[in-house]
Amino acid sequence: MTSGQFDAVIPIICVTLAGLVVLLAEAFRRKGEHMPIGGLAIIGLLGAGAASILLWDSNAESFGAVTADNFALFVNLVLVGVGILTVVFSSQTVDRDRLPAGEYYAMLLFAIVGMMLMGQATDLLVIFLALETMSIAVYILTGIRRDQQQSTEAAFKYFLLGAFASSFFLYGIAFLYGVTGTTNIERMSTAIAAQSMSGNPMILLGIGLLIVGFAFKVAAVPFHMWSPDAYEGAPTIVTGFMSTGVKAAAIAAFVRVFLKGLDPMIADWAPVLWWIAAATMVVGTVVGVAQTSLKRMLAYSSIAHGGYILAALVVGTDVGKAAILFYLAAYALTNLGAFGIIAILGTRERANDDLRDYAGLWHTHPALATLMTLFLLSLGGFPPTAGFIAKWYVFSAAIGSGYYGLAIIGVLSSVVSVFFYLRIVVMMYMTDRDARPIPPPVHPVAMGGLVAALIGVLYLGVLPTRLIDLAQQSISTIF
Amino acid sequence: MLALIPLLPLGGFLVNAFIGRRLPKSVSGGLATALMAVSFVISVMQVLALAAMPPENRQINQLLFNWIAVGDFTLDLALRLDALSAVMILVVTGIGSLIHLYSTSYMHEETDADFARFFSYLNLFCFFMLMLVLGSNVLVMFVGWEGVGLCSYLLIGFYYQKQSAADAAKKAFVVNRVGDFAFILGALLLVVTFNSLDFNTMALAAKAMPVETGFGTLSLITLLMFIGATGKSAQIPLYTWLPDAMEGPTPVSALIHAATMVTAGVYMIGRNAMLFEHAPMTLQIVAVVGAATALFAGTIGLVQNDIKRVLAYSTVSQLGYMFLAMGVGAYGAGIFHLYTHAFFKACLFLGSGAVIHALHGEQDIRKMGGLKKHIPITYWTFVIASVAIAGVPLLSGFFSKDEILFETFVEGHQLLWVVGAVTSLLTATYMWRLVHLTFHGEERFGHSEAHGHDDHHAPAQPAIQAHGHSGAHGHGAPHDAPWPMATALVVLAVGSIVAGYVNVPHAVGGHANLHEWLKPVFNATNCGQEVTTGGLAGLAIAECTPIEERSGDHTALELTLMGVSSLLAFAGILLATLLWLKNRQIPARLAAQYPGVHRLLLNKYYVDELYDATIVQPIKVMSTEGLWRGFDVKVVDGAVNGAGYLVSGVSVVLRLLQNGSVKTYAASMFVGAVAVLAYYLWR
Amino acid sequence: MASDALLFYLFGGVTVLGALAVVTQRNPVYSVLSIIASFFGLAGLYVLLEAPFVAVAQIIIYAGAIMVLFLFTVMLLNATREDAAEWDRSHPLYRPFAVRVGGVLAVLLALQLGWALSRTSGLGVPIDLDRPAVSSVQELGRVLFTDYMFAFEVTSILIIAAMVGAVILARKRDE
Amino acid sequence: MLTLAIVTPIIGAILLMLIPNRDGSKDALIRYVALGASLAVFAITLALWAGFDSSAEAAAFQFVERVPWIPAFGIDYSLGMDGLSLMLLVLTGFLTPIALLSSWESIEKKVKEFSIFMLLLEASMLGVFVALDIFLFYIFWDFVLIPMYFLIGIWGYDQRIYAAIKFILYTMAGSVLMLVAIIGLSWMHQTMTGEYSFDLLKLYELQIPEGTQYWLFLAFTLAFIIKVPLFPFHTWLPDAHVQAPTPGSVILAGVMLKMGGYGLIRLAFPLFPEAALYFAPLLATLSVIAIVYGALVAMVQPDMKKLVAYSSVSHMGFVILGIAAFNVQGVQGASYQMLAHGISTGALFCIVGMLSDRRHTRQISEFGGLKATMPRLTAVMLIITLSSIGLPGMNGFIGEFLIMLGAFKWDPRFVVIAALGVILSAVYMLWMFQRVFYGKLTNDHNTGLPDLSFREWAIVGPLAAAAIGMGVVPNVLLKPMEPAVQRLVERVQARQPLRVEAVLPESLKPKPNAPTAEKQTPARPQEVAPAVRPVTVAAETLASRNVSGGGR
Amino acid sequence: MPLGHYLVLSGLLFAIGTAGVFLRRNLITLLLSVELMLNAVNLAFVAFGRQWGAVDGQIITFFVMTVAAAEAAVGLALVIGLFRHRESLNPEAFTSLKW
Repeated sequence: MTSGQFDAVIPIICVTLAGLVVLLAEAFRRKGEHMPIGGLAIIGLLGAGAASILLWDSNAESFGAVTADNFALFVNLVLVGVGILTVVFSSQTVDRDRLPAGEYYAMLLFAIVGMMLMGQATDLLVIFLALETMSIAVYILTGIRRDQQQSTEAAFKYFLLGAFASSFFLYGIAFLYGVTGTTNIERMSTAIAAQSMSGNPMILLGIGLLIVGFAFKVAAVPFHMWSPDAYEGAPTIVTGFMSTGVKAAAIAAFVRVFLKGLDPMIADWAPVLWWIAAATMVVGTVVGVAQTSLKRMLAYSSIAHGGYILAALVVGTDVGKAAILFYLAAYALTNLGAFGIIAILGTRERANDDLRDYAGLWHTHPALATLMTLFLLSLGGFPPTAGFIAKWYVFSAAIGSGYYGLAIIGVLSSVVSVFFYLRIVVMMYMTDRDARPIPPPVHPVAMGGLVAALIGVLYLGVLPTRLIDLAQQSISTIF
Repeated sequence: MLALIPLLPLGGFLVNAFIGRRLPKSVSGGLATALMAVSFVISVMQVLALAAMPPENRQINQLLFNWIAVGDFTLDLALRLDALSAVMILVVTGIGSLIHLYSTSYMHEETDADFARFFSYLNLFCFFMLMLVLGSNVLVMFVGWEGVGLCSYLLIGFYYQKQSAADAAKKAFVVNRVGDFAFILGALLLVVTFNSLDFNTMALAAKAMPVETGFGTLSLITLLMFIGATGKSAQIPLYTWLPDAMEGPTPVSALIHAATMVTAGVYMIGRNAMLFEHAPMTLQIVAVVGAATALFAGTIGLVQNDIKRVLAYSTVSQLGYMFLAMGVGAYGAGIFHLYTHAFFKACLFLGSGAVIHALHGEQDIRKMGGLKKHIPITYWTFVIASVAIAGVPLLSGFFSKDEILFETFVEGHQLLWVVGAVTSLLTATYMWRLVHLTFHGEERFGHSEAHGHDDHHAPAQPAIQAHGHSGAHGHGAPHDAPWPMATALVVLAVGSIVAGYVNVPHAVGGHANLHEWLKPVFNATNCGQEVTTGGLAGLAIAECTPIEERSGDHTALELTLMGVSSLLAFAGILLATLLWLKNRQIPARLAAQYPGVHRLLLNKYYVDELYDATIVQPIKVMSTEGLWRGFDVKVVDGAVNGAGYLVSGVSVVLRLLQNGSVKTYAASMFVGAVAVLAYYLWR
Repeated sequence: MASDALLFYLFGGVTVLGALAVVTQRNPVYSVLSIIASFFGLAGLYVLLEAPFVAVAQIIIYAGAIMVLFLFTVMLLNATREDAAEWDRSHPLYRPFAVRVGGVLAVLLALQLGWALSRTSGLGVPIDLDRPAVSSVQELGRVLFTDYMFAFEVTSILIIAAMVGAVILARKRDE
Repeated sequence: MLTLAIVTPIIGAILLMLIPNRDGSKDALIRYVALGASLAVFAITLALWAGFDSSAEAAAFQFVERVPWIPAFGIDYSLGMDGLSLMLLVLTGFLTPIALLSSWESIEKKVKEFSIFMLLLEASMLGVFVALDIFLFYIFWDFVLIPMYFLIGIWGYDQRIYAAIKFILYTMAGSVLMLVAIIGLSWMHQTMTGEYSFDLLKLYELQIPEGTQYWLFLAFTLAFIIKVPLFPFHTWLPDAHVQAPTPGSVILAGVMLKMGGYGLIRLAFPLFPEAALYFAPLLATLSVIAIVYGALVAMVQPDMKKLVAYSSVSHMGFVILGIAAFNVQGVQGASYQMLAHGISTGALFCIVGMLSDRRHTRQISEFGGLKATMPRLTAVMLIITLSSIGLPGMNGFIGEFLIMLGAFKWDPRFVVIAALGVILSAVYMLWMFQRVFYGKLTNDHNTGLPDLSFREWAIVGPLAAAAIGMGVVPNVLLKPMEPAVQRLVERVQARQPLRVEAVLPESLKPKPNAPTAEKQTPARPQEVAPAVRPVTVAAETLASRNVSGGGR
Repeated sequence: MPLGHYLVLSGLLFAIGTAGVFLRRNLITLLLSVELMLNAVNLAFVAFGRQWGAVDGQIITFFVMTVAAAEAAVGLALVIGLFRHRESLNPEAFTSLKW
């Protein structure tokens, strides 16, 4: 296939095929037979990753609706990483929780297909479809523990609110289509730029409704309320996947739509996003303070992190865009690592995600406690971790464009967030273990994944240059 | 060579401090004493070398090393011997040696470790005192200044297990620090003014400056330095530590709190005479404070019952004298009195030590009496010293005191002269009260109850208590001082007699040798040597009269005044004899008649209590309740924790919004959507 | 033209009334039936907009298939009556609050949309003046399978995911 | 070489990680490895000292290493040191082994982790003092919090968790604003010169508008004065100090607080001279309040550690006062005071730690008359007490005097209040000393307490020796710092009016009839001291660079 | 008919859909409300498509219908799952996840 029409979708095809293969494998699996289904998924993801790397700088386009510019490929790579780590951590949890392995991995892969497509799509309709693909797969993943009411409840809440959000989103697309006559981002941008539209209520309605849709997906305040519940109810590893993959994909599409399609209107949407970003950072951290469930706490933390990313989006400069990409990568590694540990420590019966479950973890699982600490420090933005560089990048973008207010809100809320991250550390290190049963030993594969994530976090923290350069290249090619 | 003088005691300190507790007493004490003696010999040699120089450049300098160099400020650790410091080092090493000698015997009942500790402190003290007097600049002096304060602290607190001793030690240090506060400020102002702290440099620079008519820089500097001096030399208002300092072993009282350290303030003024000379207003203050202290302490001394406290107040009073002298510009007289005072006061203290020693720790003079026949050496030396301090003619005290009074009068401070004269009378009275009550009259010390029953004073020193009952020091008749103590006493008594003859005034046919000797030092203050032009400079010359040139014109007046003061001395002694030897009911009756006055005097005018009530307690309460528990915990931490609580509170409230109902969540979304749209529509 | 307006209001009325019935009925069966009625109204409007194929699809797919799925579920769960209101009055945020707020918000939203539209120029012009309608099924199919081919393929993944998911979720619990 | 200094403890930490020690059987080995690593660092710092060129003509920064790190933003891995850094490096190198030694008996659980954290802490502190890139500086600055947080939180006393969290949040709240300011600064550089840079030396040259300077200065300064800590941002300190284990307190008081002072001298003042001039009176006011306030509160503390903690507030107030004056004497004094305070407060915490190890209490009222049972400890404590109250001839005095001198040249009013600290420090320190060591042995638990062991000698001996040595020959330390301080002061003063005799009332100003010194002060007389030096009348001259190296 | 009319109608439908989310206490009715909202959007799309004289509007409605079908399938499956847990269709019965 030399520069064929399909080039840009190769990564997506890889993952889709993997999903189908996994589904088939499960279908043909005899009862009790062990099958390395996770391995198949990883192969597919690696294929997608390899394809993304090969497509680097090619700027391939397919069907007029999908592009493989560096920006999308960067997001693809992040998603591949997220996917692989999720699969790796699932190795411990799928069997333990007696999940239907084939369907589980297939859903995971389909979700990733949707996510990749969100990053790659250049047409609002495709973005919507991708969003729905991803969402439906994630709804199902959330509710996959049918034996637990919480899981189903979480899935339903997520689903219902997600459906509302989709409606808003779609309505927004409708208005934009009505104004510009196209759903293609590129053409939309040209159309808007051609005729000054900043006073047109229709386009403003469209923008507003799109903001609602995207803000819901990135769990921005006040569209965030589903996320703590969904995160808490979902199987832990799915929570990790949601908080990173979904967010990354939504942000990628957000960036493309707003900074490319609606760039001419930046003066109109930036103030709204400013407030949303600020509120997200503040509310995410503040409410996180009162949480006692680790998953919920990290859900709020995830909300707050979404706020930081939105802050970079508000800025909208090249630095801001690159910062978003860097942040996505750093955050994905860190957060997945943290959720991976929580997932590993859970049992079939309980998620073991209460703060008290972590009392004295250092004494029973020193390695896990150390890993967790480093992930939490990264989330809190301490050097020398990826989290620090990421935050610095975002604030640098904000300050560079004179958004001092956002930067200050951001740094202060990150101080507050440190409080609850440290509560976990306090529990792990400074509290004696009570009489709870000691969690099971760690699956070596999962452990390998954790260590890999940690190495990533530290690598990005100490030597971030390569990724920063990559991020800058990514945004420079398209915008 | 010069450096050896302080360094020898320092060596003694190091040896005793590090390995002293493993050495027998004879070695540790002997070493300390020997080093002091050697130091004395070297001092004598150095002074002789100094004397051999022409009077104008009588200075021996020794630069040890550059101490602090920062920017354009630089300071050497350097020593300087000139006429003034020569007097001082002789006093310090000479009397110091004697007191070391005395102590080898006096402290003999201590354990080896404590004995060595005592001598290490004593040596360290001598080191610092010598640094103080030899320092060539203000800061080196200040090192010694603080160092002696430290040693004073250590030595007062020598019996650390005794609460009163520990308290007294701390009080001494802290009160001194109050003075240091001013001293440091003065030093800083000096640096800013002269960009140097070297005494020579400052003297030269000051010479070129006019005498201040108002209250100028120099006045401020000198006033600050004088406040420093009031701390060290126990003047009003900072004198309260000195009587308490008597908690230390008696030789310490003799050395530090009589002969040397407390005179540092006087020395310091003498050292900086050229500055004070240009600040007449400060001098005025110095004189008044000195006179007031002299009188004030004298009145208190009159009623005290602790033998050492009487001497302590006497010291305060005599120091007041010295300051009076400095204040009226009679620097030579002040130094002269410092020098004679060192002899007789040391002798008195050592004598009192011998008495206490003899009585196994008894210090209350009401429980003494009739000791004359038991301890004759002590008695006679004590009497000689008392005569000397009373100002009986032909003894050392007479010459020095008299000169002060004379100079005061001549300088036109007649009122101060009256005060001085009254004090002189008081001095004679209370000293002889002490002599009578201690040595004369009936024996009031019970052999079986030799130890203190006094309510006011803490029980006798534990070390003496512990060892005093055993061996040779059993309950027997009081026995006289052993030879080392006796030697010291005798030497000092002789000194009390003859010391005054180095400075017999011209009026009585002497040559005022000490004045001649000191002249180059204080003459440096003479104005007009530098020919300056300009109105201000001319004025300076006019106002600046060389002090030392004055005497001779007033021979008659001087003789008259001498007569008056001699009379007063005799009157005082007589009065004391009447009241406390012949007719002891009178003081008791007086006390009964004026209970208020008596109580006031007995309680030292309640100054300690006043300080406690107005300064110490308010600060404590304010710090505890106001600053710590109030501001720190409530306000600052309250704000910090409050911010924390605010965040958690908001957190809890916001958290409640998350009530689990999907409808609420939807509502939140719609609120957001409506708000976003509203922003666009109503923008 | 007048008949157009008449028809528009007729179909519009049916649609809106049907929709209102959906949200006011307590019995889910009635709600489903009302929404089907509303869809018929919509189908009529699509016809008015010269999109007959969409109108047909609306009837067949929406009213015919999806709503039957709903109806089936209602029957399956045998939950024809809505639960009585059991608000937890102990909760500080007294539940009906959300309902009231929601109601107000819905009205606000409608007003906002209406106002926004009222301020947009050019909306009062009849639709069919300048541009001809494209209502041929052939053209529809051509565009769908050329320009929208990729989107069409994406829906296949979407449907697989939904299908498999629905199966997993609705399967009986014991495996 | 500087990298080596930073990396050595990290290597040590990694080595420790590799030693399996689940059951605590290898504790001894671990302690020796940790001590060895820290001693190696000390040796390196001494080697740096030996290789340091302290002449005034030498380059501003020596041992410079510069490797591009994040070139996209002009961030370099850039290290270098001048005399100021050098001294703080040596202090760090000196105190860490001592702190580790002091942990040998007080830390019994999780020795390995403890040692790892200590070494990481050391590495990051060293980094703070040598970073020439402010981004790198901030990284080290922030990282310091983490090991210290664990040290307090895991090995501390009862209230350790509260203290640890308070410590980290308090100090972080300050430093994040600095991060904003740092970024802002680099953007300003980008706007003005077209290139990104976090290079301190380049940023020094930036001409920042005065209004902007104020904000940036405040952001920087807030971070630094919280760390110092300056009144009223000091309340984390008593908690952190009291709850931290002895080695933690030693490092906290000994080195970490100095990071604040260092930051002010190195960053806040030279970067924003005009703002510094504007805010200096405010800083000075706060500092004198801190001096008196810290002392007064220290006076009434029933807990020894808390007392020492508040005394730190007071002493560090002096440091800020010297910095606020920002003339050569003031800054030199402040730097010296930082070193002196590191030594004496470190030693105080060691000794208090020893007492509390023996008695498991730090309440002063529990003690009394300890001199009878532990004379050696008492003697050392006395030396340290004296050094802490600034007895002349000891380390504390030099710093305080120079600070007061510097400040006096600037504005005597502050000094008058600051000098009260001289009185008060004697009050609280001696009071504590008296209540703990003097008097009768009243508490039975105190009888038979062992005196200093050999190991404890190894801890306090060097500290006491340093305390005295620094007082006797301060020039050894002052001299290397001089050119560095000189440069910084010139940098600031070049942009400011002379800060001399600014407020001296007219009547107190010396009459100018003394010959004003030539700018070129003649070489100082070497042997004969009294040879009259020209009297410079109260002029802190800018050009007074030829300060005579007093070497002979 | 002017485009505005269709859009107003669509807006009305959309608002009714949102109101339904709040008014009813039945999971299935909630899903129906979502369907209403999607149909409102469809109406807008078709109207806009008519306005532009292009087929895009109509085609998009097909996709929306597909999505609606998929959502309905998943939603109803979830409703069944929920019902199995609590034997209730009242959304207020499912608040085990909160705060």
